Parts: sequence; structure tokens; C-alpha cells
Amino acid sequence: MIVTTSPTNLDVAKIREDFPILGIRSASDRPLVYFDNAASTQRPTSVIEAMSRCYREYYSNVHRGIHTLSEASTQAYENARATVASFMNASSTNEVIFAAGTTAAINTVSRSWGDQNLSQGDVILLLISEHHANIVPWHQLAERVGCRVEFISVDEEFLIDDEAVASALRMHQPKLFAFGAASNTLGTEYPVKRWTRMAHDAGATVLIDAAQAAPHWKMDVQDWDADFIVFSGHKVCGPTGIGVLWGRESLLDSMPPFLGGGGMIQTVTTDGFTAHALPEKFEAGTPPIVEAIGLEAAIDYLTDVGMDNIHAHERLLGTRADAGLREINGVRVIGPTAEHKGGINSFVIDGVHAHDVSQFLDGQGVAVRAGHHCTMPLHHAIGVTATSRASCYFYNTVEEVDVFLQAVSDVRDRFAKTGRRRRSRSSRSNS
Amino acid sequence: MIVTTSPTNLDVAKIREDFPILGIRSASDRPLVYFDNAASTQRPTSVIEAMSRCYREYYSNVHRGIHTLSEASTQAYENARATVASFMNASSTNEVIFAAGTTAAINTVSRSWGDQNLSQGDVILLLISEHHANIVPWHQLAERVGCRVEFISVDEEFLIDDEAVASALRMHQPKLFAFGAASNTLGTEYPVKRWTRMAHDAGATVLIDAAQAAPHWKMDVQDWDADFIVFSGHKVCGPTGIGVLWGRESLLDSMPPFLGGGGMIQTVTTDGFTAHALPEKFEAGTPPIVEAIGLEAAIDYLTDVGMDNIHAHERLLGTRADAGLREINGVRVIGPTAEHKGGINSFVIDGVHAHDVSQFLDGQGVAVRAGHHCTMPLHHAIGVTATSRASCYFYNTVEEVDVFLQAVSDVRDRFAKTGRRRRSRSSRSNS
Amino acid sequence: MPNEQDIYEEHVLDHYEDPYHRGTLDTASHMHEGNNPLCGDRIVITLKLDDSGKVAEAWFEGEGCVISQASASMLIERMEGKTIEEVKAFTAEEMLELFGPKLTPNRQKCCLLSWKILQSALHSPIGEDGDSSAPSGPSLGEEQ
Amino acid sequence: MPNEQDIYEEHVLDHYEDPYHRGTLDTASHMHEGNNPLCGDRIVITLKLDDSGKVAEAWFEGEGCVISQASASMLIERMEGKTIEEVKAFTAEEMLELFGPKLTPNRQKCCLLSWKILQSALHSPIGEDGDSSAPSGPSLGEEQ
Ligand SMILES: Cc1ncc(COP(=O)(O)O)c(C=O)c1O
Ligand SMILES: Cc1ncc(COP(=O)(O)O)c(C=O)c1O
Ligand code: FES
Ligand code: FES
Repeated sequence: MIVTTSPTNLDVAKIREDFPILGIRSASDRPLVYFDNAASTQRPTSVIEAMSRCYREYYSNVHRGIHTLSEASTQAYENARATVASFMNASSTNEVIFAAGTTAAINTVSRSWGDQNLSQGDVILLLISEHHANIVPWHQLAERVGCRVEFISVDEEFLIDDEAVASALRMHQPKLFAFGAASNTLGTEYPVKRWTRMAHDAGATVLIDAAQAAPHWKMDVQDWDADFIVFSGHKVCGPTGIGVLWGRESLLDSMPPFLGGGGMIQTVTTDGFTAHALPEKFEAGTPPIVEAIGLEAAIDYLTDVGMDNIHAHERLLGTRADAGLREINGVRVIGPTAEHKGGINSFVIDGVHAHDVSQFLDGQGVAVRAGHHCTMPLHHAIGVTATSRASCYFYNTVEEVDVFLQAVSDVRDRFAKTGRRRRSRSSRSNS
Repeated sequence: MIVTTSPTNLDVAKIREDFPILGIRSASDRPLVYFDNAASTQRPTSVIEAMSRCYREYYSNVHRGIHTLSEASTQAYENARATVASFMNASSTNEVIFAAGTTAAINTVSRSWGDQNLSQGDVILLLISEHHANIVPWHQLAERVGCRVEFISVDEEFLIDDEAVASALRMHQPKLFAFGAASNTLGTEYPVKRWTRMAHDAGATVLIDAAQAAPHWKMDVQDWDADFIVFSGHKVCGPTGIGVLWGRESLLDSMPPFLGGGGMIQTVTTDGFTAHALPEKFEAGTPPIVEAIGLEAAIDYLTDVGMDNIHAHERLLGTRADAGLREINGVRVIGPTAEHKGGINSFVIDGVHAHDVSQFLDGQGVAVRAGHHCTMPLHHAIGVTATSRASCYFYNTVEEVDVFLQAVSDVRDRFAKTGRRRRSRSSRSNS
Repeated sequence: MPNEQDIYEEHVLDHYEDPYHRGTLDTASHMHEGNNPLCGDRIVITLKLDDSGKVAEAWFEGEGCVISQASASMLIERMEGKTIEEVKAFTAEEMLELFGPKLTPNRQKCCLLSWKILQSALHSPIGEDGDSSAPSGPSLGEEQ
Repeated sequence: MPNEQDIYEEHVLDHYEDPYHRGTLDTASHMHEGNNPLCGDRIVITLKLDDSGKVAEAWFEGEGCVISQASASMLIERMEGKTIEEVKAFTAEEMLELFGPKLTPNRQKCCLLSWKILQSALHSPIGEDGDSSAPSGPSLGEEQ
């Protein structure tokens, strides 16, 4: 049904064959159009198989074992770390910490670096478009140490320009500037390198939430020059249960450990403990071993497809969706113009609730997300409770965008008020 | 090669067919004897397949989506929670929190309940046999709030009797008694219900580290009546990257959230946030969705085999290994007599380092662990740096125990001092 | 899986377009507001309990999806005239049944939003409790 | 995977049973102690640097596996008489090569334990630094 031509470099038809779930039919027996990629991506067979193979052939706990299986698992786990390091262009594997996800990674920074370095009156600067994962840990830190959390707003075009960032940095003199490289609701891609330099010049430490960047662009932590960068495995075609905390080595070295337990120690006595060196210092307990192996397979897959190709294809789809949405009567795109965005488009439809939109689209086989997308402060600022969000990835097609657009233009008809009356007040209620 | 008769109820030969990795040959081309189950268990095909199936057929992020895939994933994730609840005989699914592992679960209690309830001078009581996961978080808490950590020793038979517990409770009046239900080094199975009652009578809150109990006995949280119980997925034939924190509902309700982010909030504003109700309150970020589904499959598998059968079979193997080890010249079993233990046997061999033992056994196809097994304080108390540990599970056989025992009795010959001299001081060093 | 067509059946859309007692009751004796954390939607229910312990009048206000609005209308209509005990005895299952079309778990939360808030409203007399409008009712997260 | 037989070859066992300069040097000018966090094994190295900046004498003490003990003996024997610069220039790869049998990553840590401690000992003159015996050297975790 879905033709898979692409004016970009990708052979999307071939790519789709690698993703078993893309071949299923939706509940309504239409082909599935999966446009919920900003929430989580799907996996190619190679990722699923890499994990199965570990469980079937060479699994054991890592690090402390010297039997053959344990050496094999340890080596695979550490190879995964090396693969992540080169995916991010990190200068050392010591800088790559495996965490449970983006959220866990940000909490690690907040509890370890934050508790150590922030106090009464200090400011943490965020964008209003931050995901809750990059807000709540800072609110919690503020409760603990008495610092403040400040936000940079978006303008009427949903954008944040350099001047807004510069003036916020001047005004608040923040100790930390923590921002998402791309907004998971607005779709905006921010200039990470430039803003990092501006923040450093203002004396701030910089954390980049790359949850919506890692899947889409080539990361280069040495070029970006930030202090912390985090992302999640499940958004880069990897498994759930794993994410990455990258930190500047000298900074990670200076920080106290966060979670305590096996693996992160050098010695433990009845009186206290000493911490292990990096990266183990921040990896307490049995790590997500098989998930790391799955993440490595995902990175290998993405690298094979090519991050530049991925980004170009997404932009193409995103631009088409953006243009199409803007043409539909009653639809308002919540986000800047296409040139500022990747593959994410959020929107509202006059008089129809986002969840009803999502439910209707699901009936057409199109999976989009509805709600606040874990960006309540942004939604509040914009004055809407919920939006619908269509987010594409490199395995989506131009034809899928068109199916989606057709479905959106059918939504209003479905829910248009037709002057219905409850026919009889008690016809059902007393039955 | 390995015959699989069992005097217990299990058809071990049939069970072994469910575990693909048990069929592989070791590096030395002998059949693999996997005796490192206390570190991590292996997975039956049903667990591997349950996870693959989710990725292939119905994966999506959970909770907030209302499209078909998201509803399906959410339902599977919540079914997994219900399965864990009934596995533990919890009275409500609200009491079952998915965490990254035992270590993450204990850290959650330490940071949330501990920071809220402990202060200067308060005591946390532990056993000397605790795993680092149940020591280091309390040392860290002590550093933060000024409380103290006290330990109950083992006697010359490596045992802790009720009187030792009673007198420590009397002497220290601890706010918290946190102990492993079974020691991962000594193999001792402790009377969880009795000690919990004693601790409650003394006014202490009780945390049970069930990492070495969940795989082996029927848990009954209502009967045990503790306040917190934790265990890991990877030790019950489930995946890595997941564990369980069970807490008494009223207690969890009264605690502040730990990790902040999406999913654990009710509302977020620029000024602060309110937490979600249980269980989401303690599950920040995208949870280990597929891992939960894998854990459910593992629990289904174990339940099918029968926890009582599992325990009986392990005891049989453990007893045979214990008896055999004690007969070998120069071997010292580090742990109590077999009646107190499950399937774990740790030992040292006169004049041979535990790692050399492990390496030698690996050459015979037998995978055992060597080292301090994350119980350094116990090793220090006993006066050894490292032990070798053979830990069996229900898929191991009597014949494997015998292969292991034969290999152990060969170790000393291999490393016996034969009066070797370095033949020439510089024959190699200057080459 | 319930189908989109089945959910938005005519009877549901009727209640959505022409709701029963949508608004706020000025003479209310009880009030409660709550939200659905999945979407952020809020509903306020105002009640007047009469001397005999009956729901003399009930109104709802707020914004939300078709399901939350239609189900609120159905609930309010059904509960008026009932005793407090009868309202308390009205279960979540009965609410889902009253609504009609079968719902997936996340949409059940939409359907049960007003039901939860009504239960809380019974315990929220106006005036005695300063923060009766805070979102302090039972959370929908408890449903699962 | 290296085989157990290959690792414990005669040359290794020779050094294990009859180690070179096992003990502590009373007249040492430099000393460092370190441990392998994987197993808890500790080694102390004592050195005497002479006026020309050469390692006049070196000794090791401690407990550990065959690999750690044999490799310490090999290292100490090889390094005596070398200049500080030469010792510093002696890489981890060269240490593994000196040892001989191929090792898996975890056993490499055993082999590199004394090598790491020796490197630290060069910077740990006795007397000037009160805690020179603390396990403060580079951790083996850094190897991976
Ligand atoms: C008794 C005990 N507690 C805690 C742990 C830590 O579990 P995990 O590494 O899965 O967090 C283990 C396992 O190593 C254990 O045996
Ligand atoms: C920008 C952004 N930050 C953080 C997160 C949280 O990631 P996770 O849920 O994997 O911890 C997400 C994904 O939901 C996101 O889009
Ligand atoms: S979507 Fe908010 S109540 Fe239904
Ligand atoms: S096992 Fe400790 S150094 Fe080799």
C-alpha cells in the first residue's frame, strides 16, 4: 500500500524491511503509520537479535568474573561503551556512563554535581520548552539547596533567539544552563554549540539534553564543548532500560558518586567506602548489560544508514507535514516554521480535543501522541492544555505523511457539531 | 555428556532444553557447567521471545499514548506489575515499583525514606554479610545526615543466631534494620519473618534485600510483614536493567519522590511540581518497558516449575557440593553447614588464590566466581581477601556438581609448589 | 481493541454536544476539582446536598475530550436525586457501563475523571476546607 | 580466549614460586601501595632511586594470584637499573608482552597491578607525603 520513494539518499523500502513492527497492520486493519517516534523509536532486527544472541550464547554478569562467559560479556559491554564514545566523538570511554535513561542521567548530575556545587541564591537556567526530565530534577535540587530555577520563554513564533539567551545569561548569571538540543514538542532544533559557548563565556556549566538530538544529528561532544550530555537508548532504535550520561572527564572526576553499591567502589569497610575510578564510579550494581549490547547494535545501524541521511530525510518529511497541516482549515501548528524543525510537528485543531484527534487518527492506522508531551510549562505558556504530535523518523515515507494529512483533514468533519441533542434524558440512564 | 537425573521433582533434562546457553560448549570445548548463578542467572527461550515479540509486534512508549500500540504496551507493562505483585503476594499493585535493579531500589529507599526519617545519632543496623548494595547507600546516608551504620557479626560457624540479632536491636535501637534474606557469599538463608517481627517489636523499620531469595523461595510479603523488599530481574531468569522495589503502601505514600522527570508528576509549573500517585511517583522517565515484560515471562516460567521444587533441587545440589568440598584436602568451605544454606558454596583452597582456582575451573568448563563477591566487610571479618563461589540453580544437575568437585580436587596438583626456580635471571627479561 | 467508530457513537456525541448541567452551581454546598495527569484536563463538580442527604443538584465544568465531557454529563444526570450512600456505592465498573462503548485503559481514565471527582466532592463541603479546589482527589494513576 | 594451560606456563610458575625481590626494602626512598578493586589484592612496591636518577633497587610485597605475583617479579627484575624516564616510558603493552601468555581483560588487570603501582611509586617519596601508603594510585578501572 505504502510506496516508499524518497527524494533523499535513503532506500526507505529496504530500511523498512529491517523493522518487523512496521509491517504490521493497525487495529483498524490499515497499514500502521508510526508517527510517535519522539516518544520512542522502533528497532531493527539487528538490535533485537544482538540482545537475543547475548542471552542465548554468551551472557553472564560482567566485571568481576574471570570465567569465559563473564569475560565475553564484559568485553561486549565495554565494546558498547567504546561504540557510544565514538558515536558522540568523546575523547575517552571514561566519559561515557551507562544510566537507566535520560531521566536517570539528569538526576545523576542534579544529585551529584548539583548538590555539591549549588546553593542558596544560585540560578539554574532552562528553556520553557524543556521536557519534565530536565525541569523536575532542578526543582528538587532547588528544594534541597535553595537555588532558583529560571526559564527562557519562546516568542510568538515559538522561537528563542540568541539575544533572549544572552540576556537571560546576563540577567541571571546562572551556575548551570541546561537545555534540550531539540524540543520534543515544538520540534525546534537549537544551536547547541553557539549557546554552549555563550553560556561558558557567562561562567555557566552546560548540560545538553540530547534525547531529541542523538536520534537525528551527528553529535560531536568535543565540538559542542558542553559539560554534560545525555540521551536515551529507546529513542535511537535501541532498547528500553538504558541511556547515556556523557560528562567532561575532569568534572566527573571531581563529583561525588551518586548511587552506591557493587561495582562503583574501590574498597568497602564497616566504616565507609572509597569510590572506583571512572566510569564505574557512576555505575552502581549490575549494569544494563544486554541493553548496552542492544544500544551498540542500534548505533551501528544508524551509523550505517548515516546520520546526515537520516536528518535530511526527516527534514523532508517534517517540512511536508508542516506545510500540509498549515493548509488544513482549523489546524494550528504549535511550533516554528519548518526551517527550524526536524521531523516533529505538533498541532491543535479548533474545537477538537487532542486526545480525540489521536483516537480518530488511530482509527485510520496513524499513531500520533496527544497530551502535554511532558512539557506542561511550555503548554501553559502557549495557553493550550494538550497538543497532538506527529513525529517521523528515517523509516517513515512521504506517502505516510500524506495518509496522515488526509486523516487530519477528516478529523473536523467527524467531530463537527451537528446540533445533536440528547434524545431523551432518561432513555439510557434508567435502562 | 551430562546426564540429568534428579531425585527431586524436576525434569531437569527437559528444563535445560529451555535454556539455549546451557547447551553451549566452553572455551576448552567441554560442556559448560554454569555455577555462577548467584551473580546472574540464564534465561529460558520464553523470556527471550517475550521481549523480542514486544519489539517486533506491539512496542511503543507507555502511559501517555492512546494509540493502539501504546495501549498494548501499557497494558503489557501493567500486567507485568500485576504478575510481580502476585509473585510476591503483595496486596496492591501500587506497592510494586519497577527500578533498574536491587541496587537502584535500595538507593531509592535510602535517598527518599532515609533522608526524610534519619538524622544525627540514628542507627542503621546491617549484617556483616551484606552485599555492598546494602551497605554503601547507608554509608552515603550516614555522610549526609550523620546517622551511624552498625553491623551484626557472624560466629565461628558463619552463623548469626536470634540472640545476636536481639542483642544488637537492644543495644543500638536502630531506626532501620536492613538485611539480605540470604547471603550471596555464605549461602546462609536467614529467618526473614522472625527477624522482621523482632525488629518491628524493637521499633525499627525493616528492609529485606531479597536479591538472593526471590530466585529461590516463595516470597510472601504479607506474611513476612517487612516494610521494603527489593530484588533484581537478572537473578530470577529475567532480563538485565530491571528490579523491583516493593514497599508498604502507606510508607511509600508518605515518602517524597526520588528521581524527578516525566511520568512521576501530576503537574509541573515553572515554580514547582506535584507528584503523581503510586506507583508512578517512583517511576520517573520511560520505564524499563520491555524488561518488565521479560521479567513477567521469567516469573511465569519459575512459577510453572514451582518455587518449592526449585528450592528442593538447589538444596540437594548445594548439600552434595558442600559435602564434597569438605572432603577435599586443603579446601575450606566459607559458610555454615549445608542445612543452613541453599545452592551457594564458597570456599578457599590452601595456597591457591581464588582467581587462579576460578581460572583453572574455567579451563575445565566450570564457571564459578572468584573474589569478594561485593561483600568486602564479610571477607575482612573472616580474614580472607577472596573466595571462590559455586552457586547452582534449578537447571543444574547432580552430575555437574560432580564435575565441579573433580575439578576442585585437581586444582591443588596444578598449583602445587614443585620447587621451581627461575632458570635464568635474564633469559627472557633481556630478550 | 475498541475501534474509533465504536467509541464516538451517537449517544456519546449527543451528550458531548448537549451536555446535562454543564456549568457551576452558585448555591453549591460541595465542590471538588481534579485533573487527569495524562492530559492535564480538569473538571470541577459542584453539588447541593439536601437535608435528607440526597444530591439535590449537581453540575460540572471544565475542559476535556469527548469522553470526559460526555461521561461527566451522563454521570451528573444519573446521580441527581440519589442519596450520598447510593453515589458512594456507584462503582467504577458501573460508570464504564453507563458510558457504554468499551474503552482502552487510558481512555477509561477520561471516562472515570468526573466519577473520581464526584466521589471526592462528597467529602469537600465548601468553606470548611480552604483548598477544596486543589487537585487533591484520588489520582487516576490508582486505576491501574 | 586464552586457555588456562597457556596462562600458567612454566616461566610464569617459576616467577610465582621463586620471585625476584619479594619483600620490603628498608632503605627505600620511594614507596607505593595499591589494590585491584576486582579482587581486593594489594601490592606494595619499595624503591631506592640513586643520585643519577636510576632505580638502584626495587622490591615488591603483597598477596595475590599467580599472575599478579609473577608479573610483579618480572617487572621488578626488568626495571632495576633503569632510569626514571625509562621506567615511565615502559608501557602497559610492554608489560603484557613481558609477562608473555595472552590474557583476558580481567586478568590483564592482575598483570598490570604492579606496573601501575610502580608508576605511582616514582612519584611517592617516603616521608614527604604522609599518606603514601593509601591506595591512591591510578585505578585499574581506567584500563578498559
Ligand atoms: C544479596 C545481594 N544484594 C544485592 C545485589 C545487587 O543486585 P544488582 O547488582 O542486581 O543491583 C546482589 C547481586 O549481586 C546480591 O547478591
Ligand atoms: C527532550 C527530552 N528529554 C528527556 C526525555 C526523557 O527521556 P527518558 O524518558 O528516556 O528518560 C525525553 C523523552 O521523553 C525527551 O524528549
Ligand atoms: S483526554 Fe483529558 S480527560 Fe480525556
Ligand atoms: S586476582 Fe587479584 S591481582 Fe589477580
